[in-house]
Amino acid sequence: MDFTIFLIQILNSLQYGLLLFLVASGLTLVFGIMGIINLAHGSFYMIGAYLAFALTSLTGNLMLAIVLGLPLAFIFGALLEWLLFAHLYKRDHLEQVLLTYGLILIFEELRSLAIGDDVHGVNIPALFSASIPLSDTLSYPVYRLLISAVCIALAVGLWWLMQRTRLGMMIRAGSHDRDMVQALGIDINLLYRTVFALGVALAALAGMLAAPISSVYPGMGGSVLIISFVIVVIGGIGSVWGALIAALLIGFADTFGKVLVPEFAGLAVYLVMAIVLLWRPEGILKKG
Amino acid sequence: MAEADLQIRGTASAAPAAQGDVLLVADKLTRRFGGLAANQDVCLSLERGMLHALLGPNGAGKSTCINMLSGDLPPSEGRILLRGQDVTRLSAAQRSKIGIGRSYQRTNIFPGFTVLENCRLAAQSRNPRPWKIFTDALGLTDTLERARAAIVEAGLAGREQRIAGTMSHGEQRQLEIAMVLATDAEVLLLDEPLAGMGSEESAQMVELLKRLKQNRAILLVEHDMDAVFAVADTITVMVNGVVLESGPPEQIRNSADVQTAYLGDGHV
Amino acid sequence: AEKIKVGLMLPYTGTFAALGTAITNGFKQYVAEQGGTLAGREVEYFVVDDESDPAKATENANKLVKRDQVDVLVGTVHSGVALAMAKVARDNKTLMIIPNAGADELTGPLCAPNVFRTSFSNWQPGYAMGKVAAEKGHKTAVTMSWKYAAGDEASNGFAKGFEASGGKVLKHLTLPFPNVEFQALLTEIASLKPEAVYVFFAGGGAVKFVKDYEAAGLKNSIPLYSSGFLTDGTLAAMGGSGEGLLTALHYADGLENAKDKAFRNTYATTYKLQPDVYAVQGYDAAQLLKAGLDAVKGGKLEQPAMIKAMEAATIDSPRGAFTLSKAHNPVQDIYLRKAEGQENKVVSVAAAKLADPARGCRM
Amino acid sequence: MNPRIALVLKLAALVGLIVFPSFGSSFYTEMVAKMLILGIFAMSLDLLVGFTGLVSLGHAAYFGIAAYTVALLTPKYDPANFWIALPAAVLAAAAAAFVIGLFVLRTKGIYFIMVTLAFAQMVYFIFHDTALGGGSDGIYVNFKPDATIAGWQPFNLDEPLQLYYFVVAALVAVFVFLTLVLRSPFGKVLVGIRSNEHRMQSLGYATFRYKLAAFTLAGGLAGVAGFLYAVLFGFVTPEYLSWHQSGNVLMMVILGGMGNLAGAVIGAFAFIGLQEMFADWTKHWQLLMGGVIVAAVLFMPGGLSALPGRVLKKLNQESKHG
Amino acid sequence: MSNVLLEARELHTYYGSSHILHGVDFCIHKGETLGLMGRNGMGKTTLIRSMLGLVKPRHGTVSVRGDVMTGGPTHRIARQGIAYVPEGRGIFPNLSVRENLQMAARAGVDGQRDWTFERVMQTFPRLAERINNGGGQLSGGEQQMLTIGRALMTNPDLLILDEATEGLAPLIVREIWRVIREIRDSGIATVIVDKNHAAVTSITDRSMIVVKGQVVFDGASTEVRNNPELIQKHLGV
Ligand SMILES: Nc1ncnc2c1ncn2[C@@H]1O[C@H](COP(=O)(O)OP(=O)(O)OP(=O)(O)O)[C@@H](O)[C@H]1O
Ligand SMILES: Nc1ncnc2c1ncn2[C@@H]1O[C@H](COP(=O)(O)OP(=O)(O)OP(=O)(O)O)[C@@H](O)[C@H]1O
Ligand SMILES: [Mg+2]
Ligand SMILES: [Mg+2]
Repeated sequence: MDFTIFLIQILNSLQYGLLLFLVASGLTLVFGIMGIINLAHGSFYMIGAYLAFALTSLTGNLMLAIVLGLPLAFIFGALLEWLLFAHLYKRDHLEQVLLTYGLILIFEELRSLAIGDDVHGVNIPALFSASIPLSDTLSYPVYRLLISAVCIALAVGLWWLMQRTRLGMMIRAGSHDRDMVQALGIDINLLYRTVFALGVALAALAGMLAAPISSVYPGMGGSVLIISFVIVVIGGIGSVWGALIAALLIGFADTFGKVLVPEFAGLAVYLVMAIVLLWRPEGILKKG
Repeated sequence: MAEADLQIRGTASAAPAAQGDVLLVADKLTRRFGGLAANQDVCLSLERGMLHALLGPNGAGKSTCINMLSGDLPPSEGRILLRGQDVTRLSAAQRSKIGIGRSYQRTNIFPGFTVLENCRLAAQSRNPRPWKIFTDALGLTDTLERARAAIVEAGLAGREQRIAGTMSHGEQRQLEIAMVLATDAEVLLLDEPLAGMGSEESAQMVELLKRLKQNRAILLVEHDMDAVFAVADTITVMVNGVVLESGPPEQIRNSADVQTAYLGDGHV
Repeated sequence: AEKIKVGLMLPYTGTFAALGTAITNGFKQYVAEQGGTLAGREVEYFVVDDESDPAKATENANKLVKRDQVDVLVGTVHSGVALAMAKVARDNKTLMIIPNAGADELTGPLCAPNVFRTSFSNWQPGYAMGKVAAEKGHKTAVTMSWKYAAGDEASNGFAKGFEASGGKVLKHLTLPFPNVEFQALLTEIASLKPEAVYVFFAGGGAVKFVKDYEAAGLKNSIPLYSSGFLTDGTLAAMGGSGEGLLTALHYADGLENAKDKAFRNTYATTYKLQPDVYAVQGYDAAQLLKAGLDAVKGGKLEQPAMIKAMEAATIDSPRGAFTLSKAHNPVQDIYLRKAEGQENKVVSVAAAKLADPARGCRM
Repeated sequence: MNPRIALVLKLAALVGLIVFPSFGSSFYTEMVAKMLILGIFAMSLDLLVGFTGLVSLGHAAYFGIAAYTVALLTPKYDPANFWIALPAAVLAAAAAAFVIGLFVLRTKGIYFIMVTLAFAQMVYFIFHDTALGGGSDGIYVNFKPDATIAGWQPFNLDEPLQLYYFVVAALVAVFVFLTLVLRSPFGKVLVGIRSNEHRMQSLGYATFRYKLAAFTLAGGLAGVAGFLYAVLFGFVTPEYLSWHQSGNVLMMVILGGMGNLAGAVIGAFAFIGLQEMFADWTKHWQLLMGGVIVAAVLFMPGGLSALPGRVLKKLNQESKHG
Repeated sequence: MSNVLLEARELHTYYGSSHILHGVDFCIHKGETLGLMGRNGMGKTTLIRSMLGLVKPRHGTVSVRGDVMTGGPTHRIARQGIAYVPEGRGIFPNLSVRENLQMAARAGVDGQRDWTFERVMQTFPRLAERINNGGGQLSGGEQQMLTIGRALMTNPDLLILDEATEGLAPLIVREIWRVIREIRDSGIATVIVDKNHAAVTSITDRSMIVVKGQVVFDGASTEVRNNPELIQKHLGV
């Protein structure tokens, strides 16, 4: 591998890692910080992508679709929380696993009923459709760089929200002892509804942003789900930075795995996880 | 601090005849949390038949010390000897097996089980062949008996079938003690056993401690001074991770240092 | 005459749902054209959704064979599922017609007298494309696919065709199925600088790949070739990125033969949908079955006679007439097609009367 | 429930299973065999989830490893030796569980759920991506293992009926085995770990070893199920190890009621039964299935096996008030 | 508007099928200090939790400043200026000491901000030293201080202390009693559950004794103090 190519691969790794972080961020919030295990996270991603498709066909512009779609996803999340998740906080994680597993089936089937099983594409907004030449044959799409920028902004924003605001403190407190938070005069139900909805909105945002480059297809949520789990696990539950580092690590493992050991590329990601677990069973940056 | 250090060693070596009776020795235990030294060169020795009280203001490092002795926390430096054997590297489970039992400051029980099953599990840990997978656990009669006896001793008689988690705070504190008793440990490390108990139960517990110490070595951390002075044979006072003073109850009661640091003037 | 029980085991949910539906439509269209019967027999359908889940495949096939006791199994799309079905068919000596799954093995090492295929083997379009690429003067190529049997077989076919005509495949790149992050491998391609690239992708992955290939600037510098599945049913989703792509398949838009025209018209009016290659394969499965039934007239469904007739049949397919090889795989023309708008317009015949080598078939 | 009634019900169920083939067609016999195998699988998981408190979302890995072991041990044109294939399959599954256990048991809670999932996924990719077991298309078991020893054949798995009874026997054996284990001091320790692992340690139990033992045991028993499944269907695919399979078996455990061995079997029957029923009704059966799962979580804590008790209690309360 | 802050009438509370509170009446006025006594397991904590809506009483009413709010929601009850220090501590181990305090900060019902972060630090200097530590890493007594400090951060009109001195060293206990007096003098009402009866009766105006879920005594604390038999009979000393 010559040096320029090597550098480009590093760029690819970073960029892919950031893309993964985009999906994992909502999961970190809901799963790492609120302590809810949500297998349906991938479905929210899928719903986001289909929303982007449906709204872009309607409005003709992805940016507009996102502006419309985010509140929709948020409301959807709040509704779900109210209907289903609110009843589960005091129960076992196991029941959350089950519930969300059931939801995966339901969402996938509803998607099929509503939009069908075809593959759809979403166009990159004209504004960002340019490419930057990297070598004589290769160039880099501006849109991908844009996504990376959004990711970094998101990571900083999330970190700030969780660690620096009182809201963040309340959320973290709530994951530990809901009764006590209430006894301090905080409406934990409203708080959790909001945060859960935010998590859903983040997953949907990831789906919407990724729609133009990944296209929109049935089952797209499933593959994203597990890799997001791996990221949260490697990063350490509840840590935004941990998730970011983990996402980048996975980005590297996957990119170089494909190039250097294609036979085992599927395993590379999990090997990284195994090694991290040996070294730090609680993840790279575990929060108390 | 150096003096206190010497003093403890002094007691240990001054009575070589009692050597066999020294069960547990903490030798210059140090534990650091980041920059904070929660314990610094702490020396203690526990003898059979004696109750050694460990006092100190909140955050002095008493629980940390117990945690190191019980194996819940590895010490940063120092050694722990049980009957002369170095046990510093043993895990909590291993230490429990060879006779170090402890209770927790924050109640630590099996909330979903009955009181009896809580104690039965504690007693079962002394079962010589725990891996036999085809024997009926409830058929181990000596285990069951030991559990029942511990329940009675801790003042929970008649409540064997209560689900532990549904008992009041004070009752759970009693169960906490019953479980250590059921393990039949020779060395008892009790972290604030009286906390949360009512006055009546406290009084009973003091009587229990007096009986227990006859053939065991006990380390007692407790903020209830009446109780401490009623049962302690030796008292060590810690402040900010170091031993401030150690000696018989009278000496401690009258020590000016201890009064300013811990008891406050005019106490007792 | 006693009626014939047809077991349709196809995907009606999940990723391949649209394909399963098209195959069913094609099959039923032919039966309808015959007046609702096949060789004068009433057709009774037993339908099972295989969900493209190999873990349930044996059981689903058993449902049709043991519970419903169908005379013929028709299915399916997913190769893994088809392999499990074929085993059930062989174990129970049930006639089976495969209307899509392209695994080479099915008509290779695992061929059986009672198993037929009306679609293709993965090797076929790959081989044809390899030949064409070499004829276009390319000396070196890189192949790329998901790491699964179909991808490997197609790439293998391409390599055979390409190298037989003097080209050289520099490297076969793979990524785990269904991973769609292609950037690393696109970079790798750019660094290898081959004269041509051959890929095997389908569905959502195909759309993403073609878009990424263009976005990486490779579309203009290194020509991209593929089996037809890359652009079948995906051109709309690709936006403009697919325009002009060359692919090889046993069916194409604009074939302009009478049979095809008639087929398309009827299909479009019946189902309010444009037919595709899957519909054709389903249609031909029904034709093949009819050929077998013709041999036993109105009498008992004697398998040896049916098999013999089916082996000898010439199927008048919308794709152009074809016969079956010894291993029961179509011997057919593979077309070179070019993506124009939403269509894969036929350019030429890439390989005429191409037969799968059927390595390992002992029959 | 009254233990005596429970025993009578269990025996009645067993009798039902024994006479079933004389009534059901061969297809349904095979379906029941499948449910029984999944019942074994679910019981093995229940040992972890219901008793030890280890929620594994990757249990299909051990099931699949055993299935692949049979497939790989079966020559193309001959049957494998039963007396080698079964132990090999179970050992392979147990060994994998042991090794993976060394990693995953270092984690706890939510973490454990994810990590087991991820490791199972890793094993999935080993079979899916490498040439080892026929890749994504799977691999046939052309002949069922042969149990002949020294010319004598105690049973013939090629015979569907014998295979069925073999499965019934396996289920009973696993059930009895697990019941004994759970009654033993070892079993009590597992339940204690579920309740409060830290306290178990301070009581002198080396909990990691106990958990590892349980994990390995559960893996081995899942291997028994995997072996039978491969033998029954004669085909092995990576999907046997997929996370959906892990999710499904978890669902069976919960549906039946955690911490109840018979419940696990009931759960397997209910889950597959519902699936078959819905699939016959509509192609959108997943929607119904999802709905049932969601409803079960919300309205049926304790699962099916707790249902009679809850209904009785409700009735009691009402009669008291009335 | 009367000056009753929190009132309960005829409370019956069950855990599952076990009947814990058998018709308890309770009331506390503005600025009043009330001691709640009883042996282990008599229902003191249950009474408090029932009034706060943390357990739902099956019969009876709870009113806060005259509004009936039986069964919660807890956060609305707390918003009426009631702060709770639970037994066995309720700190958030995953938050630092600073965060534990900050998250609870709020102005009182009348907008008062008497208790600030700084004032809590002054009251519990030990906490100031451990300010960036995780809550879970504090010693038992430090956690207790943190819980009290956190309750004060909400600037309550009524402070409920359930075994607030458990696990505190004698010096600190005395300090806590001093703080409680200070709190009382500043007009904040307090409910104190503590096993140190002497301290409770000397600091409070009124005392209640609970036996098996029933109130057996409700009257002036001086009466309890001067009546050792009462203590002997119901509290067993
Ligand atoms: N895991 C930890 N990380 C950081 N600091 C810790 C940790 N555990 C304890 N500490 C600190 O070490 C000091 C000693 O704690 P320890 O629990 O031993 O006190 P203690 O003497 O038992 O006090 P108390 O009487 O209040 O229980 C405290 O200041 C505490 O904050
Ligand atoms: N969650 C629960 N489920 C069932 N019973 C409970 C539960 N919590 C408490 N109880 C029972 O209710 C009774 C009253 O308990 P409560 O905690 O109110 O007592 P308390 O007076 O506060 O005692 P203590 O001084 O020990 O804290 C006790 O008998 C206890 O066993
Ligand atoms: Mg302590
Ligand atoms: Mg209480």
